[in-house]
Amino acid sequence: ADTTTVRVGLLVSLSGTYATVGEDMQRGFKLYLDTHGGKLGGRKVDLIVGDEGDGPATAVPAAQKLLERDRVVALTGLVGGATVDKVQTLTTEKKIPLVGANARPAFTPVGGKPRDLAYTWHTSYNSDEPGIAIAEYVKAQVGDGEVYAIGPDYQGGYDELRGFTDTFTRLGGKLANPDGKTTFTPFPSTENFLPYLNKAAETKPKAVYTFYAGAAAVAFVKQYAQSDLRDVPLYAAGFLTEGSVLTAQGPAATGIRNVLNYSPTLPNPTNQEFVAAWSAAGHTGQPTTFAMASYDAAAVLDRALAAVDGEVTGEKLNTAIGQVGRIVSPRGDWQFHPIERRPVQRWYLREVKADGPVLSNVLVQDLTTLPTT
Amino acid sequence: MSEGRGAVRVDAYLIPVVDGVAYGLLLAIAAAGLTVAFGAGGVLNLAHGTLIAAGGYIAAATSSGTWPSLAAAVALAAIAGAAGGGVLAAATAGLRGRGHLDQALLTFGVALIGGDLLTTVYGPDTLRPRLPATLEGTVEAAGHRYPVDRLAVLVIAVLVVAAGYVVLHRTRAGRLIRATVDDRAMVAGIGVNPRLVDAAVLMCAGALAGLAGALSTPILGVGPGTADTALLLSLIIVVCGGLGSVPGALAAALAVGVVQTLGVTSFPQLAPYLLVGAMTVVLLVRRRSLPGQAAA
Amino acid sequence: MVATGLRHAYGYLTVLDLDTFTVAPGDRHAVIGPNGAGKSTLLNLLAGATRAQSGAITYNGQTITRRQAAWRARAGIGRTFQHPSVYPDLTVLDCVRMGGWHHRRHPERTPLEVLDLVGLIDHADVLSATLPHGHRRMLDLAVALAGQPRLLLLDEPAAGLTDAETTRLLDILDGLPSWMAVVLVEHHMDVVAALATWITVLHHGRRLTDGPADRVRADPAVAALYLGPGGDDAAGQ
Amino acid sequence: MLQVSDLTVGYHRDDAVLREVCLDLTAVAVHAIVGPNGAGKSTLLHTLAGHLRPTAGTVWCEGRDVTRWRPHQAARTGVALAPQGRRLWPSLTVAEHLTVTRPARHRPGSTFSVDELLEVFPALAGRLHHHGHQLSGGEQQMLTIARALHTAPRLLLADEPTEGLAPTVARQVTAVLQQLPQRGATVLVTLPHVRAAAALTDTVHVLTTGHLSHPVTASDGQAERLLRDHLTLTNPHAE
Amino acid sequence: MSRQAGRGVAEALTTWHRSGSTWVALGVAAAAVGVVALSADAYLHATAARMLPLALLAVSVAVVTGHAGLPTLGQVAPYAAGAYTTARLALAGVEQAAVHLLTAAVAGAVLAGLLGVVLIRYRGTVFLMLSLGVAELTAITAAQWRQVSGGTDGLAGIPAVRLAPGLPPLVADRAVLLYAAAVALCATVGAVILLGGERRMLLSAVRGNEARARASGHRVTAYLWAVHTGAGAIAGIGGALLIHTHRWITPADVGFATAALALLAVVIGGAASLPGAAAGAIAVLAVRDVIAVWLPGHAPLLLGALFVAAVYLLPGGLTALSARLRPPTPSRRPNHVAHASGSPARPTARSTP
Ligand SMILES: Nc1ncnc2c1ncn2[C@@H]1O[C@H](COP(=O)(O)OP(=O)(O)OP(=O)(O)O)[C@@H](O)[C@H]1O
Ligand SMILES: Nc1ncnc2c1ncn2[C@@H]1O[C@H](COP(=O)(O)OP(=O)(O)OP(=O)(O)O)[C@@H](O)[C@H]1O
Ligand SMILES: [Mg+2]
Ligand SMILES: [Mg+2]
Repeated sequence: ADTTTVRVGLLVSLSGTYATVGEDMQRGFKLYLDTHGGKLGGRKVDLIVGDEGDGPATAVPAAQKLLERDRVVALTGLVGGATVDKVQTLTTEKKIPLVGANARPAFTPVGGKPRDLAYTWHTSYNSDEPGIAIAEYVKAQVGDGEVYAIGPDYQGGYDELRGFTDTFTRLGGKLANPDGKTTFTPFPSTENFLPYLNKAAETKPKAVYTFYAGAAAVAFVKQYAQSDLRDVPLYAAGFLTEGSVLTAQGPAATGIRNVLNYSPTLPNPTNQEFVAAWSAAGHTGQPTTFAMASYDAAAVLDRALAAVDGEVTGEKLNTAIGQVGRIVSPRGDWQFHPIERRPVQRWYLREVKADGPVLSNVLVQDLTTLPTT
Repeated sequence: MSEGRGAVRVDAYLIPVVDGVAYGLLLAIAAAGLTVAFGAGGVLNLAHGTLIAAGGYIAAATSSGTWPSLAAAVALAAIAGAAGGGVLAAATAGLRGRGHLDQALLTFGVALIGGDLLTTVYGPDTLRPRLPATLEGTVEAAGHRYPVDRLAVLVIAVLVVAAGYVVLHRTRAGRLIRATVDDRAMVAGIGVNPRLVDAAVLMCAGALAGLAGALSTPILGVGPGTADTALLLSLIIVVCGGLGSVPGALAAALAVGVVQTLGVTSFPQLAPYLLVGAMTVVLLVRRRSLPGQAAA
Repeated sequence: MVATGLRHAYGYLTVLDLDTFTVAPGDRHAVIGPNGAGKSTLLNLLAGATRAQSGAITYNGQTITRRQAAWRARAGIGRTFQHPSVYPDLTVLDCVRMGGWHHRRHPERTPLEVLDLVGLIDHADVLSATLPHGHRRMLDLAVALAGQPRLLLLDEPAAGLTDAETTRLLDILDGLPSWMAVVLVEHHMDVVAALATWITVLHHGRRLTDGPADRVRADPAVAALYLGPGGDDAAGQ
Repeated sequence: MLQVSDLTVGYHRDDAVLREVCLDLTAVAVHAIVGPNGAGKSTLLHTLAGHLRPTAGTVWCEGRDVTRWRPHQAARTGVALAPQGRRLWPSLTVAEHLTVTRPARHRPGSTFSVDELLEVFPALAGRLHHHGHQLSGGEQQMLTIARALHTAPRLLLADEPTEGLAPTVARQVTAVLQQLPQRGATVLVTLPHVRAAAALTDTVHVLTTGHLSHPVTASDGQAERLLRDHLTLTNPHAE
Repeated sequence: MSRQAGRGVAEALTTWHRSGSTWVALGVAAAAVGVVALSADAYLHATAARMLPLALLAVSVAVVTGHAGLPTLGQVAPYAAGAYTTARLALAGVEQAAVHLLTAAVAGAVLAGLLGVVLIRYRGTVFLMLSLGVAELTAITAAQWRQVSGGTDGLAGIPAVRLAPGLPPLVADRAVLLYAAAVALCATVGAVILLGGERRMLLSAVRGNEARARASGHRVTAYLWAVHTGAGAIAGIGGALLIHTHRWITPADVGFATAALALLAVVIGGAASLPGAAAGAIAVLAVRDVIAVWLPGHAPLLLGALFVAAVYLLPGGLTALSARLRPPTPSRRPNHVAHASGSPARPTARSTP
């Protein structure tokens, strides 16, 4: 067989609610390929893109096509948690490594037995990590004041918010929400947040913590600035102001402090190259964590494929991925957690500031490294 | 002390209600086009949401924070909507007498195509037009802030609804529209070309949809999801309000608005169910005295 | 069948207010009155198409006021509609089949025989939607007859019929078994004359008068209100 | 106002309902058509009003060939149809029925004001705010005629106008139809039998299964004879 | 006498013609499945199998929409009931196909029956919107009732079904396809038989003129309720197939989008024809899941094109295609001259949104 080219499947949302994220991830991956002569591990890459759409209903057929028609040796991308949850069972059956570059769900055990994660990797993070990372900082800021927690009513929202509230309360913080439970807003149907925000204002919180993404993020930030909460500091998981939503939010977003594993203003050289290449490729705005994680997924495959000799099979590639070791990345170097199979990485506090003409998530300080080994 | 608490309690309901009314009126504008097309004109136009989205995108692309650009945005959106309505009129003209389901199939197809084109042209991001500074701001009312843009929409909505009521219920045009739905042949029999009525209805509906898009985008933004949400809410409002009745639609819109504000905050755990639940209840209890629903 | 204290109003407008209305087996009972007097409403109440707002209806000594139209039909109350009303998507024959559904095992007359009786046998296979008006009226009657009613409610069966069809109608109605009760709403006085033994005159939903056919038709009040100067003959269209 | 020559109409290509029908409506008068059920009376009227396309033959209107005109064009030139079986607008009230239709002022025509119409049909006066489907059968029939009259027709096509009307009202309608010629309007009315026609006009056409006779005088037995002949040779049950 | 005999024959012929085409369609379907199964391409098998649950859902929608005359989006409720029951059974270690299908059918029928009690009293637009409410509530409940449904992410890795206790689980794509096709065909055939002959006539009468039917003693409400409930059973079986072919489920699979696809598939197929509905569903999925993968990101565009094309090229739906090849049957009343119709309200009153 032909050992000089490999087929890689990239499954991202190109239509539907998450198309923006999908676009970014595709750009990130392609950017790595273009900056590395279209090769990964010395092999020409035949990249086959599939549309994840709005969720498993469209994603699984596409994944099946990539796996069974195109016989890819690795599958990467995947925007939605539900999608990863379903596709993961396919890739595991087919013994093809899945290198997820965005959401990583909890992989709840089915029928009592835990899920087999031998072929599942992520270059991103667990949905609850942003919250865990920022909780201590917020606690320090509010002292013994209370924090109001609000988020979207779906699995991603639960994880993101749980990460914060659990850690925050463990550190002795108190939630301003009545009955001390996070407020969840119907998703994606909620587009009018004003009533929630005014309600929240009545609890006189010292700060607000939230997580939204996409259209909801735009509406939330804009209406936050119009609500009684306007002067209350807003902390958030970085997606609230990540990427294109920031331009839509405009000035209303300035001053929001948020946490993420990446900021385009990170000083390390790899990042500077990355950002330069990004704008050189003619993409508007600054690179996002989505693009960066996908870029890293390419890097992982690059190193792993280099380690495979002869014909590339799913098994060989998977073992190789297990041994890639340290990855040099725009977010700062990281490596896979031996059991968790996701990056052990630093988390950063960022603030939305005018950076020249455009708004940007400017690095404020390092927070912590997660997951702790 | 006790007085203070009293004040709090009043606000606790006052502000959400005000907001509910404003939001409801916003929805009323969104539904206005569908009331004309489906409620009065009998065309089940599932492309309504897409027309709204189109209006929104156009407004977002045109309005640059100055008053003239805002005016231009609104006008352009309405015109584009009317054009879209014209296309739909041409498309559905051949389907007369083939029942609502075929219309649904066609307009849904058009909606999908239109949606795809919109995202191809404007990209998948959520857009929001820049407004003149005065509109972006907020006003103080009873110790609370309230966004100016919503107040503006509130006013416009009242105008649109009033106009709609007069036209549909008080003018010959309105009667012709309803008559055409009931029995086209007899409308032709009094010297009016029913096809003209259809075209006029759909173009007005389209213009209203475009306008609605332009007005709601500054507040809610416009993105790939906009069309579906707008269509669903509009359908609920039009049907709950009783097909073809402007006062009914207005009442329904306000109800939805209040449910979506006061309701969701008062019963957070029920929030997901409230809207659809409310609609179901309304439909179940309301007497089926709609024209066209009358027992034969 | 006995109906007492029947009252029906649409909003503030009372369209029927009748102390008693009685039909006995074998009756040929005509109900006449100006347009809008409440005749069809009366039939609808008796047949159960509309629920009586007040009053009681007993049928074979059994109270059926709250019974559904379908139940009453199965109990032997058949009817025709003022606006001849058939199943548009069915052939004429199938329409009659539908009418005789509950007797399909052992019918007194097969559907085809019924069609023969009303003279539509040649149209048995045409879609009933395409029937001309007059024929649709006859078909409506056929459907009602196929149900083998014991009480037959007819709403203007002769309207829009030609002389020939009218004669046929009269033949059919004459031929009905003597135990069958018939309530006939009609504006054609010659039909009423030929058939009715008893006439009730409604006006604004109330009984203006009732009595044996010839006496009522002679009644000057009725003539003034309903027949007009010309008397019966001119009313023949 | 209309002139019909060799008109052939059918609902599907193979069988024609009307065959080579000729009819001259130029004389401003009341023309009556009688014929058995299914003869094609309604079909003829619907064709003249433009609701049906003839398969052959021509319709002339003041020298213009209007065979293929559409219903609204027919209506604008002054042809009004009061169809059989009502056809009201359920979602319009009686009052709206009479206001949505416009008497066209610009042309001579038998203009009836709403008040006049309510005089002719007092029953409607009490029902102005009822919807089309909330009327009694007879009231619907009245409204159908009233609606047609309100368009100030020059040619009124009335399909069995007295069906379902109480004798008094029926007589009133007859009277109105008889007035129309004085108001400059032609009337073409279909009736189920000759007696009714005789009450209206002296010349009737007999339509038997698609064939239209020449005008005959209603009073002498001619028309009856035509009909009876036809009946006896079609279905023996008649007598 | 002879006249009647002749008519008898004519009738027999027409009825045979009507149902005949249905059987032909079913035969073609079976053949198609056979061909697919014979090919060596596992991807093809998996794809085909994945289409069958929606096809069955569409059949059940066609029963309610086409035969009862009630356009519905609500059949996803029994569909969901069937699916989650099956999933829970499988996760609890019960893996026999027969058990799954039976319980799913019962669950679907029961739920549809309960909903029917309320819904059946409404018609036209109001019914449609109520059924839309049902669809939305189904999805919301599925998302909220986490211990059963696994929340918004749903359930994954559901164990495969077994035909009988001894046998190995059905994992091979071809086996799954054959099994699913067999179930779907049986269910459809059952429905076709149950809705054939006199019952068909009965329902079309009820659709055409309810007042008349009641006046002839027909229990209209009871008929409609029975149809609705039966359709629920079919939807339930469809739900079971969803689990058997996918082995995962999310609330989105039982929500409005699915309901809409099913209803539109029915329109494409030609409302009253059950095989047509199934074919319509397969056409829709083929466009969305097979053709669209060659044009990533533009599935909506293609789907829309399909719908528009269907409206213009197939008036009356796929099944009308075969009808138009046949000699013309007595034509319907041309709509420009509705003077033959029932009450004046009729032209709009019965027309369904
Ligand atoms: N929509 C239709 N489709 C097919 N055939 C039709 C249609 N309407 C009427 N016909 C046929 O045309 C012929 C004439 O019908 P038409 O209604 O004109 O008769 P008519 O003279 O008006 O009868 P009536 O006195 O009962 O009203 C009838 O044989 C009828 O079957
Ligand atoms: N749905 C309704 N809503 C309101 N009023 C109604 C309704 N149906 C009938 N009416 C009124 O009730 C009255 C009686 O109607 P009904 O049909 O019984 O009269 P009728 O005696 O049959 O007259 P006709 O001889 O014209 O048929 C009429 O004046 C009519 O206006
Ligand atoms: Mg009556
Ligand atoms: Mg006629």
